[in-house]
Amino acid sequence: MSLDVPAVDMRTYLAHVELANPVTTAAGCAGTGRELSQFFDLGRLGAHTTRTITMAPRAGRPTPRMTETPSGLLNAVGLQGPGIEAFLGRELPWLAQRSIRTVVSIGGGSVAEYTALARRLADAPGVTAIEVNLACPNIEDRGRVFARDGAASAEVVASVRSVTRYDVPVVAKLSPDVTDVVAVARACVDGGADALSMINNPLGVCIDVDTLRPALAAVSGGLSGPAVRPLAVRCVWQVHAALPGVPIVGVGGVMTGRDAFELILAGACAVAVGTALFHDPLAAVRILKELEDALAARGFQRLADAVGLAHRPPGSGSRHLEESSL
Amino acid sequence: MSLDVPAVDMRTYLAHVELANPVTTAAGCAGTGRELSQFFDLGRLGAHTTRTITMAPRAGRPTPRMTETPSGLLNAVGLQGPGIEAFLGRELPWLAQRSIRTVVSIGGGSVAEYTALARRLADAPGVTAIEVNLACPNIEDRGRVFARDGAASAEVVASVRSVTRYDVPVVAKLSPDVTDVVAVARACVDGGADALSMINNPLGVCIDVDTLRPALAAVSGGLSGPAVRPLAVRCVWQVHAALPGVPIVGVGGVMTGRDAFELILAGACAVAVGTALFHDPLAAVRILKELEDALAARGFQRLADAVGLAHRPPGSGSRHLEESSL
Amino acid sequence: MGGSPQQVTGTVLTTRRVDAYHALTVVAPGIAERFRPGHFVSVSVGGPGTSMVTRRALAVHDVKPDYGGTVEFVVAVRGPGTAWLADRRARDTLDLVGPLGRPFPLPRDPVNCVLVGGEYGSATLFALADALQRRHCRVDFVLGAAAADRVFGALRARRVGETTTLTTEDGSLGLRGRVADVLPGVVTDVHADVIYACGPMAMLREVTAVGIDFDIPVQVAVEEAMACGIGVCMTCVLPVIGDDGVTRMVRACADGPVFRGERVRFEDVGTIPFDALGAPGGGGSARHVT
Amino acid sequence: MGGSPQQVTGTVLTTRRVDAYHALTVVAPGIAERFRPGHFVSVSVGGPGTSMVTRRALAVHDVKPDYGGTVEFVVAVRGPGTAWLADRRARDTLDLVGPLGRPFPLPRDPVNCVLVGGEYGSATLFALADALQRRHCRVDFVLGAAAADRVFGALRARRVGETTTLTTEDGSLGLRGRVADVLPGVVTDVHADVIYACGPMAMLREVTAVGIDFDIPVQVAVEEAMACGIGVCMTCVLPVIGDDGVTRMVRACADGPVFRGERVRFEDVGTIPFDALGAPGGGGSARHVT
Ligand SMILES: Cc1cc2nc3c(=O)[nH]c(=O)nc-3n(C[C@H](O)[C@H](O)[C@H](O)COP(=O)(O)OP(=O)(O)OC[C@H]3O[C@@H](n4cnc5c(N)ncnc54)[C@H](O)[C@@H]3O)c2cc1C
Ligand SMILES: Cc1cc2nc3c(=O)[nH]c(=O)nc-3n(C[C@H](O)[C@H](O)[C@H](O)COP(=O)(O)OP(=O)(O)OC[C@H]3O[C@@H](n4cnc5c(N)ncnc54)[C@H](O)[C@@H]3O)c2cc1C
Ligand SMILES: Cc1cc2nc3c(=O)[nH]c(=O)nc-3n(C[C@H](O)[C@H](O)[C@H](O)COP(=O)(O)O)c2cc1C
Ligand SMILES: Cc1cc2nc3c(=O)[nH]c(=O)nc-3n(C[C@H](O)[C@H](O)[C@H](O)COP(=O)(O)O)c2cc1C
Ligand code: FES
Ligand code: FES
Repeated sequence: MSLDVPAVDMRTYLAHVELANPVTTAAGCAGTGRELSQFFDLGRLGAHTTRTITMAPRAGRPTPRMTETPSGLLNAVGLQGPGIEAFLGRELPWLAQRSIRTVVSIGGGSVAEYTALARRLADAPGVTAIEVNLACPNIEDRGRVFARDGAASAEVVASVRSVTRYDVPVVAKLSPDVTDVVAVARACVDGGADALSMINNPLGVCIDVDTLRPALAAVSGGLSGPAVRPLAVRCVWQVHAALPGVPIVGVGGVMTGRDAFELILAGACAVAVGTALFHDPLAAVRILKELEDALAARGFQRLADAVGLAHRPPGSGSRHLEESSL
Repeated sequence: MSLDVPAVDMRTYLAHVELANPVTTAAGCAGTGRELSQFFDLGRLGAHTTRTITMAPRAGRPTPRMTETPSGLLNAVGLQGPGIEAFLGRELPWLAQRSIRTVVSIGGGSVAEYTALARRLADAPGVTAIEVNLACPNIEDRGRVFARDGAASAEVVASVRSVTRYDVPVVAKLSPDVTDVVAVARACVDGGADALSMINNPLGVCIDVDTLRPALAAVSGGLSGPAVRPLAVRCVWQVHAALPGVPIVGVGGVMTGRDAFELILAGACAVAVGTALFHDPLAAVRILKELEDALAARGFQRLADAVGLAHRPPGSGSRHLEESSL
Repeated sequence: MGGSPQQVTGTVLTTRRVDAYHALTVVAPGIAERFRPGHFVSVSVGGPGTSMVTRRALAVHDVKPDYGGTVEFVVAVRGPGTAWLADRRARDTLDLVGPLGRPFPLPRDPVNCVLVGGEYGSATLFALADALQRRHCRVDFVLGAAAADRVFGALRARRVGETTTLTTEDGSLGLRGRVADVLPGVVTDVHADVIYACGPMAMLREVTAVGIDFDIPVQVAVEEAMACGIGVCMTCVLPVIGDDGVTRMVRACADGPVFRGERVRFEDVGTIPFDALGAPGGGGSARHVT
Repeated sequence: MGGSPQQVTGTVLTTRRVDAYHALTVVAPGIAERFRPGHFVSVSVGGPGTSMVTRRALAVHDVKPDYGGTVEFVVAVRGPGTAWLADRRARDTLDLVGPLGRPFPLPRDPVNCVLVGGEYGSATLFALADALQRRHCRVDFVLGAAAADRVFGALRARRVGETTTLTTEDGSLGLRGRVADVLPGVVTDVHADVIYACGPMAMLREVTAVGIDFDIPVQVAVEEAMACGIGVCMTCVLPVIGDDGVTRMVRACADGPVFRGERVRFEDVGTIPFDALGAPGGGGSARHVT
């Protein structure tokens, strides 16, 4: 930081857990942590979020798993990962030894599976928070994704909350592909979520006009990157307006400090960086610096003062988002 | 067309109405038709879609009404328009005199208003089809957007259908901001929709990090342009898979003939061009030409043979889209 | 209007820095031959693979007959699109649409005209001055900006106009203050019959107020954020009072950018005035009742 | 590996056309000094305001000590990113990350090596040849492509290798056919101890089959669509059999791009083999049961 820029207090809170700063990696976008640590010290971030950990090892989806879209990326990795045992044996200890704040993302096909995962994490050292990836198909509801159903989401969250230590916040990660994201958010909070993370990838399809077939082997995939940022900002805005006391991790298309600032002004108290890491291994630390500079340049002394500020124009009440632009 | 490229039969059908080719303008993106006709003969397109016509004149939303987003545009015009009387008096006759195939988009705040609009159109000459813009807030349901509720959408469609001449197809225009677009599509078809148009703009928000306020006066707006294309292709794919007999107008981020081809391969039999017209007044005719060339280059003799083709890989059954990339 | 607009791929002939601005001259015969003072063009920015989907509106500063017809515009870097334009070099190509909008109406008689420009808004006034002088009008300039390097065209104004008055807010050039501070004096001195103005909205409002005080017409060329520039997107609207006294939200691009100053409801720009045609709650005289 | 990868802004030193390819030499000391044969780099494409969010992976063709260290790569235009790269000129800058991936393992002893390259895949073999020759290995080349202008590096191979055999599918250069058609003859003639190969997947599969026939090791450098190149996105996977006999979906970028050919399940690329670790339905030996 240059001498003429006053330091900004970047601390933030995920419920009662203090993070040194609001920038985290996004689930599934930062590998095991080891890969990025070739480029910078992961401990400089507010937290590292793991890929979504499942009970059994998962081989994921066939390739092609990715295709580029305008200002975006469509992916269908399919939660490839080592399973909880290998995660606890090899990945978490590596992070814990380095005192890297770690948000563990979990995913399952049933309430029982999520709960079992949370139980396995309960006595593992080094778990800063649990993020419940609700974008998983519920095998007990014909594969309907939990995140699309407030009640199912709430059930998962409540169960995970009940087996998790009181000092480990449970973060519910929501999808934008719903009719009413506020209703799902409210259900999760009522179910015991200490914080919310949004957005997971909206579902997209690309067709390869040369092969005349879908570009991804899985046909559909999750859209990420700058293309989805307006959707992420909208979800954060709506949920913060409805539930102003709930901490929100803003995720979606953050490539620069300005983008992170946008989510913060909309109501996020932390920001996760996903696709940007693919383009720029140093993205997360760069974004942190840019965000700090942007805050300082506008006279903010504390990040906390900027959270949700766009809702409160000087001299007027909070504005409510209408459902349509009509 | 160059001599060595064989002509492709570009005719397509919106239900029983034949269009000379599949390229139309998207609702609200082509003004009254007069503006674009400074650049090319609108009659060369499959059809021109009007802005959404409302009962009363509408002044729309305050400015700023637009902001650019990565590969997209966020707008909140708010259906500014002259109202049905002025439309019937000044706009439709101009189009009809030039024999421009015209899809009239209508929007209202209640079933009764949609119905009244359709009635006013029933004896107007020059209406090729009626597109029901369901992305309007239902004043009888606390402003909830019709398109977010299958039953409300179906009610509108059924009522419009009942007062519309049998030879004028009713097209239901759907929004992607729903948990289950197939359910809404099915409800509309059951309600009597002859065709579906998708997607209308997903809702987005941008914050201006200098003013610390939303970039749009209306706070939220509709996202359009290439950024949303993967969402449009996904909706078309899902609905075509579920309702293969229903004609679909694909809309969303079509900038080139390849993009149009993508929607057609996913299941659209017509393609509407919106945001591209802002960038390139000649976009629609260019896209038509590029699409025809793309079809010819791949040996297609008829556009109809390409519709939905990506669902049917040679030698295998139709692939079903799963709800999640997990 | 000067005939229907064209979409052309123009080659950049020259680029130069002019104080805080970048001037680009582009070969674009189809546009040059149709140009009338007050017209603007829209430019595609970002090149192949860009994430920028909308064109940028730019006033035409100059039209010359070289190479079949060139247009020059003057760019102030504001965001990514104008930054990209400022990086263009000779021989690059630019995709232009124009001429767009309604040009300035010209008086039939040889009257005294004061041309008021703020920042790069002055750029559009020089072709106008030529046209006025060809009609034997007297032309005086009042140009202003925040600081000296943002006053555009002072030298040319001095060459072309009978008098030129300059203002800067920081006093770094001419008089300290705003154009509207000095305008009444100029209007009085030159016995102005009409004012033409182009610049920021706040300036246009103040200039219009001066015109109203002196009871002389003011023609303003407004600037509103535009997505299409050709009248189809309805994003560039502002409240303007029509001949019938009804306020409508009209398009700056296709119904303007030139308006009679006193018809523009400057105080209400950025709102839908309650009495505008079609305002929520039923504004305007033509509200339809079912 | 050759030390941790760097992100650097490199300046393009020279660009040249080489038959169907574009060769770019970029000043990138941090990368050059860490480079080992088989490494690749990833390049940001499209410039400011681009809509392309992922980097492009490129093999390093050559590393030179000039200007503190340069890397050269050879680009075949495939889509918009490589088209943009082909348009770069001297003095442009490029954002590079590298060196990435696991390099080719080098034999301890002076053995006979056949280096097989398909299309631009040959590019990666020349630094390897140098390293092998420094270890007193014999190097012979087999290079192939669809047509003459797509065979990369034939001249250099002739200069460097003991022998060089060329194939093209249309017969426009060397023997008509594919590299695998001539490879058995070369392996026999030169008493090859090991094969190194880089090129399209189909070629690598055929080359591996030859190696298996002759019971000699094959090191293949694979190509898979990559979003990150650094091992975090999991998009570039292919089924590879581990030392424990278990098939895993491993990352071409971080676990490869170099693999033992016989370990790669070429027939199953693009699928999840039913017996892979974590396959749906419970593949692999390590399936977890609750
Ligand atoms: C009739 C007219 C004439 C103009 N003439 C000139 C000129 O001669 N020289 C000059 O430097 N500028 C001129 N402008 C302003 C210029 O169009 C904007 O500065 C430019 O569009 C900003 O683009 P950007 O990418 O730098 O900024 P961004 O803020 O990133 O632009 C984002 C989007 O908003 C739109 N936008 C933002 N501000 C404006 C604005 N003020 N006017 C129109 N669109 C806007 C852009 O078109 C783009 O779609 C003129 C505007 C109008 C309407
Ligand atoms: C280890 C490795 C080394 C390579 N070395 C070279 C080389 O030396 N010269 C060369 O010309 N090409 C090389 N390639 C292939 C090159 O990366 C692709 O041709 C390029 O990414 C295509 O980008 P595009 O924008 O032209 O095409 P697009 O098809 O538009 O690319 C879209 C997206 O898909 C990815 N992608 C598509 N095809 C490939 C592919 N085959 N490999 C990796 N990513 C892909 C791109 O990264 C991008 O994200 C290499 C690939 C790998 C994995
Ligand atoms: C390749 C890839 C893999 C992802 N894997 C996961 C995952 O395992 N769990 C999860 O909750 N989200 C996952 N996500 C979603 C991201 O965490 C993030 O919510 C989304 O990509 C939007 O942020 P971005 O635009 O910054 O990438 C993944 C995204 C990508 C692109
Ligand atoms: C400025 C603007 C105005 C629009 N107005 C309407 C409208 O009046 N009625 C409607 O059904 N859709 C409207 N739309 C949505 C478009 O018709 C289209 O569904 C959407 O923009 C996606 O297509 P695109 O990406 O090609 O623009 C509008 C879109 C834009 C950008
Ligand atoms: S900018 Fe589109 S209507 Fe004026
Ligand atoms: S390209 Fe991302 S893990 Fe290999």
